[in-house]
Amino acid sequence: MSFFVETFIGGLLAGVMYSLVAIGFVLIYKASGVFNFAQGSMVLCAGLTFVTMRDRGIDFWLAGLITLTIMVAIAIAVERVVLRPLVNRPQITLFMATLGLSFVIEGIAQIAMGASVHELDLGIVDTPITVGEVQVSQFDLVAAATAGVLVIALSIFFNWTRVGIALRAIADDPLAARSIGIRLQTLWQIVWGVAGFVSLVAGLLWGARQGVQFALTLVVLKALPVLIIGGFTSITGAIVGGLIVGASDSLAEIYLGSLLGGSVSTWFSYVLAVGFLLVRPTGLFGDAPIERI
Amino acid sequence: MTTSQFLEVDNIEVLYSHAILALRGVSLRVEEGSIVALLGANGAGKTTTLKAISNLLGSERGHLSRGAITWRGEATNRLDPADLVARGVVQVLEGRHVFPQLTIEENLLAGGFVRRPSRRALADDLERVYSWFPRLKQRRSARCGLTSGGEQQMVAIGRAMMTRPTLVLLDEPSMGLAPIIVEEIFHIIRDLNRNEGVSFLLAEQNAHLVLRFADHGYVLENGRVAVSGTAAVLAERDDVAEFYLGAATAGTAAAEPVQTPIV
Amino acid sequence: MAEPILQLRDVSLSFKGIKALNALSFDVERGEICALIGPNGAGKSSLLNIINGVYRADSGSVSFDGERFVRIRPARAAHLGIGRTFQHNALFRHLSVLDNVLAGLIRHSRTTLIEHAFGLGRDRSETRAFGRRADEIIGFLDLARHRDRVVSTLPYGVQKRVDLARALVGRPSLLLLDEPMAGMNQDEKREMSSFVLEANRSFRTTVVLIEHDMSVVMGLSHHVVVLDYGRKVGDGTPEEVRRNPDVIAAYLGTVH
Amino acid sequence: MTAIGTDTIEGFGSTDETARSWLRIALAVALLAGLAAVPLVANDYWLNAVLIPFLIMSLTALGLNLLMGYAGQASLGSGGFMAVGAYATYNILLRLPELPLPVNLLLGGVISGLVGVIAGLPSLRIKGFYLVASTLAAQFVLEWLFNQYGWFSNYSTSSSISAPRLAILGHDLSSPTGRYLLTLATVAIVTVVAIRLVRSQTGRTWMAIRDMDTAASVIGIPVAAGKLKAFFVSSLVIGIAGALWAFAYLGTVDARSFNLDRSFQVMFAIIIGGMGSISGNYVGAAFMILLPILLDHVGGAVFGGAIDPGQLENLQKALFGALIVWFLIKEPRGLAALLSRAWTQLASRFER
Amino acid sequence: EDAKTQYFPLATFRVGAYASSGIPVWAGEIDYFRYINEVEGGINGIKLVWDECETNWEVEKGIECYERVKAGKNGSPVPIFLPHGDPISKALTEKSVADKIPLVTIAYGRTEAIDGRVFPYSFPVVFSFWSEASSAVNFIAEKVGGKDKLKGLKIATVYHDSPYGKETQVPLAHLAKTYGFEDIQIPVPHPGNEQSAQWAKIRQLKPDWVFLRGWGVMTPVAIKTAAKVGFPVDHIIGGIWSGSEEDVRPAGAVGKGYLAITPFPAGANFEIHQKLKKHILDKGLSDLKDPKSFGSVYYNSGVDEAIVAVEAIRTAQAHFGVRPINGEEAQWGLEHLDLSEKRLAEIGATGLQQPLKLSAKDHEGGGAGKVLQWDGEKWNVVSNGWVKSDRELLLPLIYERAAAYARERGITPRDATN
Ligand SMILES: Nc1ncnc2c1ncn2[C@@H]1O[C@H](COP(=O)(O)OP(=O)(O)OP(=O)(O)O)[C@@H](O)[C@H]1O
Ligand SMILES: Nc1ncnc2c1ncn2[C@@H]1O[C@H](COP(=O)(O)OP(=O)(O)OP(=O)(O)O)[C@@H](O)[C@H]1O
Ligand SMILES: [Mg+2]
Ligand SMILES: [Mg+2]
Repeated sequence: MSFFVETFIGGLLAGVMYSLVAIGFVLIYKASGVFNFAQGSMVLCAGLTFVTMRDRGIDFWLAGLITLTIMVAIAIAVERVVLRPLVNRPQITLFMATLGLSFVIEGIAQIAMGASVHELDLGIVDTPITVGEVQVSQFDLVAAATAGVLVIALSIFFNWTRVGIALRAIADDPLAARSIGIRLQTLWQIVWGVAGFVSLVAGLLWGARQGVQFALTLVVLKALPVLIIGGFTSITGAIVGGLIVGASDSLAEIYLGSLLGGSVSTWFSYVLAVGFLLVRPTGLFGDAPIERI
Repeated sequence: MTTSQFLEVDNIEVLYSHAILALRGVSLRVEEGSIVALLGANGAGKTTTLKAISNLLGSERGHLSRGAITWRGEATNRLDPADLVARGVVQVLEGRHVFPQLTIEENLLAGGFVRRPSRRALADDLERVYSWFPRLKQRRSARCGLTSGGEQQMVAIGRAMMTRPTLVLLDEPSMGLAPIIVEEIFHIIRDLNRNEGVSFLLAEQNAHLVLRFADHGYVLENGRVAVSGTAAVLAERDDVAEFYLGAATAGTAAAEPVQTPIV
Repeated sequence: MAEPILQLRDVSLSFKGIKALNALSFDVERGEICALIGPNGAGKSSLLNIINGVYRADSGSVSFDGERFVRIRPARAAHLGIGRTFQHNALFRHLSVLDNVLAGLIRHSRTTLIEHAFGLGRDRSETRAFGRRADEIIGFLDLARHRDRVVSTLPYGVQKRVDLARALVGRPSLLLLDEPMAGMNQDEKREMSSFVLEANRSFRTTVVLIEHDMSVVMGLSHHVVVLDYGRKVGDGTPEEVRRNPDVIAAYLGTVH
Repeated sequence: MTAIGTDTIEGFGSTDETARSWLRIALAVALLAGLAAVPLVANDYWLNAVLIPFLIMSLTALGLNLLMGYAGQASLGSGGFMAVGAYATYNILLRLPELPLPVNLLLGGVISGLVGVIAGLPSLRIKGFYLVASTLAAQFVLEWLFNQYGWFSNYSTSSSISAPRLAILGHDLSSPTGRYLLTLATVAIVTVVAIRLVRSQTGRTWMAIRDMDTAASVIGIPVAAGKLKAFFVSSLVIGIAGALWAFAYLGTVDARSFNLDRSFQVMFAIIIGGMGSISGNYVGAAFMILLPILLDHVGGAVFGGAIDPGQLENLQKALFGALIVWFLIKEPRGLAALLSRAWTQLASRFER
Repeated sequence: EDAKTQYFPLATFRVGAYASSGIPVWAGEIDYFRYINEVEGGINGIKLVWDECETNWEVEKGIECYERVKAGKNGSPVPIFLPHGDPISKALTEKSVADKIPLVTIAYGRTEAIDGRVFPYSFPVVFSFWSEASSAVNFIAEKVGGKDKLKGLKIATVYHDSPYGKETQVPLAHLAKTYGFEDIQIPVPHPGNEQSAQWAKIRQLKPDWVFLRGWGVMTPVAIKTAAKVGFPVDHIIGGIWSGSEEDVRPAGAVGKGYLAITPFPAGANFEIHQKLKKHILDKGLSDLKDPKSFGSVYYNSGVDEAIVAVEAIRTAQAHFGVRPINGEEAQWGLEHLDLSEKRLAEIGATGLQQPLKLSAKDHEGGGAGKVLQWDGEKWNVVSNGWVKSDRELLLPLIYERAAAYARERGITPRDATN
């Protein structure tokens, strides 16, 4: 039993780590209808920049600040060079553009900072806490807390501020938005900037977990089912989805894996996600598509 | 020629996707505090003209290939649409460009943001729009994309008014609206114009209707200004009606629904 | 005259927040042109959506051609011969006029994937037959000039006509038109009216049409139904309706 | 309308026969003849490493384009369906050796097509990016399946499958030339059928669904059936491509060769080449397969030794990405549109 | 122009997920080649020349590279191709036969290829995955005091769920039967950046030892997660591809005490390293970007590969004459390669490379590894010398599988008496 609980909790906490990445997606999708596949590269880029600074002996917070500046710079560049010329284009085109973008970011990041793997120590002790029979990882708890804070902050930002409404308006109809004086470019830069910040956080936590290396980009694959289940447009969804995916993956790997021969977690969450979609075609919290004739 | 203090469109040409020449030298001016009608058949270039003024052609892959548009002496195509709105020029887009996922109320509020008003000011403006279109108040929390064609048209107009404009570019306001609402809208236009000095440039199919409210009118015919003059004169001249407004016989019929004892 | 082609009985429909239709009943006689008018948001489009199955009525029933139903799938409705045009432009925007019209015939197709892939069997003959019918309609609606243009590049008025052609080509026995003349100038409206009239006469198509331009309504319809926020406030000949004070108050807003 | 929209792309994938089609046909035939003659001049490298993968990628792109460009159902499952085609064909070759190769390929394709139909079922309810994401389920399940269960690979140690000898009517096709011609023939035939299909009622049904499926169903177009047919045909073609990828190109593969990256590669190919355009598939495939190789050769020639090879590789990667973005921006309707514009000009010159 | 050079193409992966592990490898290889050219004036005077070709560790690109280089350069043929990637090597198995170019896959590739009668052109030289598994078990035996003590032990293999990862299932099952330990297999799906489930399971099953066969990011995550669930790191034995600095560093402090078995013992004070330092690094001729990696596991693996290749060419030259060697001749050279203690001493690779002797029946040779332990800074050898594998026990199985392969593919094995 305690084994079950442990697996379950371990899964939940792992799930939160996925949420961290998923949130980045949601932000950008919500604000510009762009499914930003470069999120993974941004996480890598942030992580790499940060550790490179640290390796140069720069102090933690300064390094963080510099990295953030760079991420924001990237955000602005992306808006200028990629989004602006592609406004009013089919979403799929934008999606593909972000994929191309990811090549660029990865390529340049590795030119600038090399391909070697770095250790990243955030100074979070990770001796397991034992509650009765059950072990919980301190590190994961910290990560969970961080994610929680991010989510609350961002949800408030989107649902209760004017900027939030404006962003949703842009995602709905850029032309109409501009026609009533909403500043598309500025807002997009803000959002991508925030997304840059989120990827920094994700980059740090994931980097601390597995070392900062190219494989950071792969976390995206786990973020996708999270998004589907939660809904592309809901920040809360990103968290709930994360928890569901994390837990179900771990349990599936253990209990289903022994039946089917392992690695079920490569697909389980996706199949689960499709299951959710069949019931709710836009995820648990996603905006329902609107079509009136 | 003298540069007007207000809106001056000087002999503009518009190209769509570097191929289709939609406007071939249109010139017009709107005096402060006036209502100007922009008439013409389907595809004459009304929408294009308005979009050129509000500098929204870009997203349609169109651009100003010749001529100049100046607003209070400033060239509009230098300005971001947002800047124009901030300076008081707003366009109501043709064909219900609402934000489908937002509620009616959020749609309207979005219009208010550009001026960064206080909560109270925003609330007051909202009430004003609701007083014009009570129907919207009833449906305030409905997702706009689901509402009826007419309701969306009302939202589009109301939303533009939320920006507290000094010049409104209205594209086919009467489209899809019940006669009673059309009437209402034109009265609103008149009131705003008289009481608050808001100026209007109206693109409209229903010539006889607008000419009744406008001071001045321009008739476009495939990308050119064919005739212009005071509304009264244009309304009188049958040839105009016949050749450009396609209303030779249906004239009276067309006017019928809104025969209100205005004057 | 035979029994009405379309009978609505106590049809109600509500969405969260409002009652779009409230126990609505009326008949449409075979072969007539029935105009549906009413203020914005009165429930006109919703009503059409119920008749051809896009919406499902909360209660009440619709009977078409003697067949009675509460809920019908849009495809089924189409097969029963209910044609439809749309208030918001709903053409296949990347296709040519011809293709759009041909699409209106697909439901009559009897050929299979394999036949299409290899041009076997009935494929060729069917293609020819459909082509003929499509060109007929295109000619009839005076669209020949635009036959091969991609619809999204056509002026608004023409697109509305293509929509009509797509609906007509399948020879529906009932044709539902949602504001077919919105945003047109008088010429085009007159032209459009004549097409509707012609279709009604020569194909004996019953027409239910929504229109806000009273001159059109008066000129075109045999029978007018007036909705006001889900309720029926008028039902009769154009003249009767025109004089009906409720209608004037709710819709026309003018005193004659 | 599919949420991820093919809007703003003006008038593509229309079934109307373009004028001067005779000219097109003539050109196509000439092209085919030319391609068939290539082995006379090209060496192994060109056949094995450039032309064969290029042709197969075009075929895959064609398959996906039918689904995405014509029927408007975006999918990232291509890799998975390629795998199905490959493993199915392998097992048929293995267990029913007496069947002739073409039949084998077709059967493999059909199996993949059926799997495609199953994977396509969600599309009846799900739209847009949610659908894209859900096709990933198919991708991963299939990849896992072939990696996990030895049976599919006849219990070979590394769960990889190797081409049994390829032969048609006794002619051995395992030489580079043989494999090239096999590929070329397959591509040619499938292309012709595909063109017929998209110009038929089926094609029109698909495009109607793509452009506005609610309206389609209201005018009585069988939307559900149309979508599933699209998934079937698309996966069938992709499956055949997968079999060729395994046997005509790589020789030995395991499921990894059909991973998500492959799916992305295919999607890139059609979007850069042009959705809803047949010729777009070839251009797109060329872009995805040939450009990197080109960059590599050029890079090597220009900077060889000058700058550190690692940097050079990263540079090429970044450049490739940049080029993708650039083309997406420059040519909304894909490279095919670019070409066809050039083509119409050329053709009009012809006529004078 | 001058066919007096020996062309030696290098398939590399300097971009993509695995670049970090690749880069030091080429460095070791290239440095050794340069050493041969600079100091020894080439192999008996035949200088080595090489091009790189980027594979991204992808099969498709790998094949493209192979096809690109296989024809040789300026009349100088390709003696040996190093695929540098398990999938690539498998995809090339048959092509290499057709083109008569031997594939040397040190510590990866098909294990059955040890049977040169069926796989004439595949050379899983030095240390196959089966030997890896067996040596690991034998090391455990060494620790617990004898193979008889293996009885009743629980040994869990945590493996990268890929063909590579599964390669050791068969031998381990066999060894478990032979020695009576319990063989637990736990797959980790690619890429392996989340393993809480797997290690929760470990915690539940409480194995005595964990044999970790990872790849890329999987290893550091495994070590960290192990620490999380409190499994003693010094009872985890990493496999060949979980045993480099690049694998443990990211794991940080918790990696301290972690074990790894490898045919490429780390260390910069082997004799050959002195020479390399003197003649290559100090002269600034090295391909190494960060000097830290000099003598790292991957660097040394590069040196190892280079030694094998060079010696094989040398052997071939002895038989066919001193000139650029082609694939067919190199194949002969490989099958008659004899890296004796003596020869190794001459080269200066004593302790770095194990003695080995190849033949048509045995394309592996050595089959032993050393066990290293991570002290937080560097690796230290903790096994006493080379830990041998039970080859005599496993070879029959290997031959069986080779024979099966031959049957399926309709290959008639060569007779080994050439
Ligand atoms: N995005 C576009 N791309 C290409 N051509 C366009 C575009 N928009 C409009 N046009 C063309 O420009 C001309 C003017 O169109 P415009 O919409 O301005 O006319 P209009 O007077 O507004 O017509 P309507 O009364 O139908 O709104 C028309 O011929 C139209 O075909
Ligand atoms: N799918 C829906 N979800 C929510 N509300 C809806 C939906 N469809 C219609 N409504 C509401 O029902 C009412 C009737 O809508 P409908 O479109 O039928 O009006 P209408 O008579 O066509 O108006 P108009 O003349 O403006 O087109 C409107 O208030 C609309 O907001
Ligand atoms: Mg217009
Ligand atoms: Mg309506």
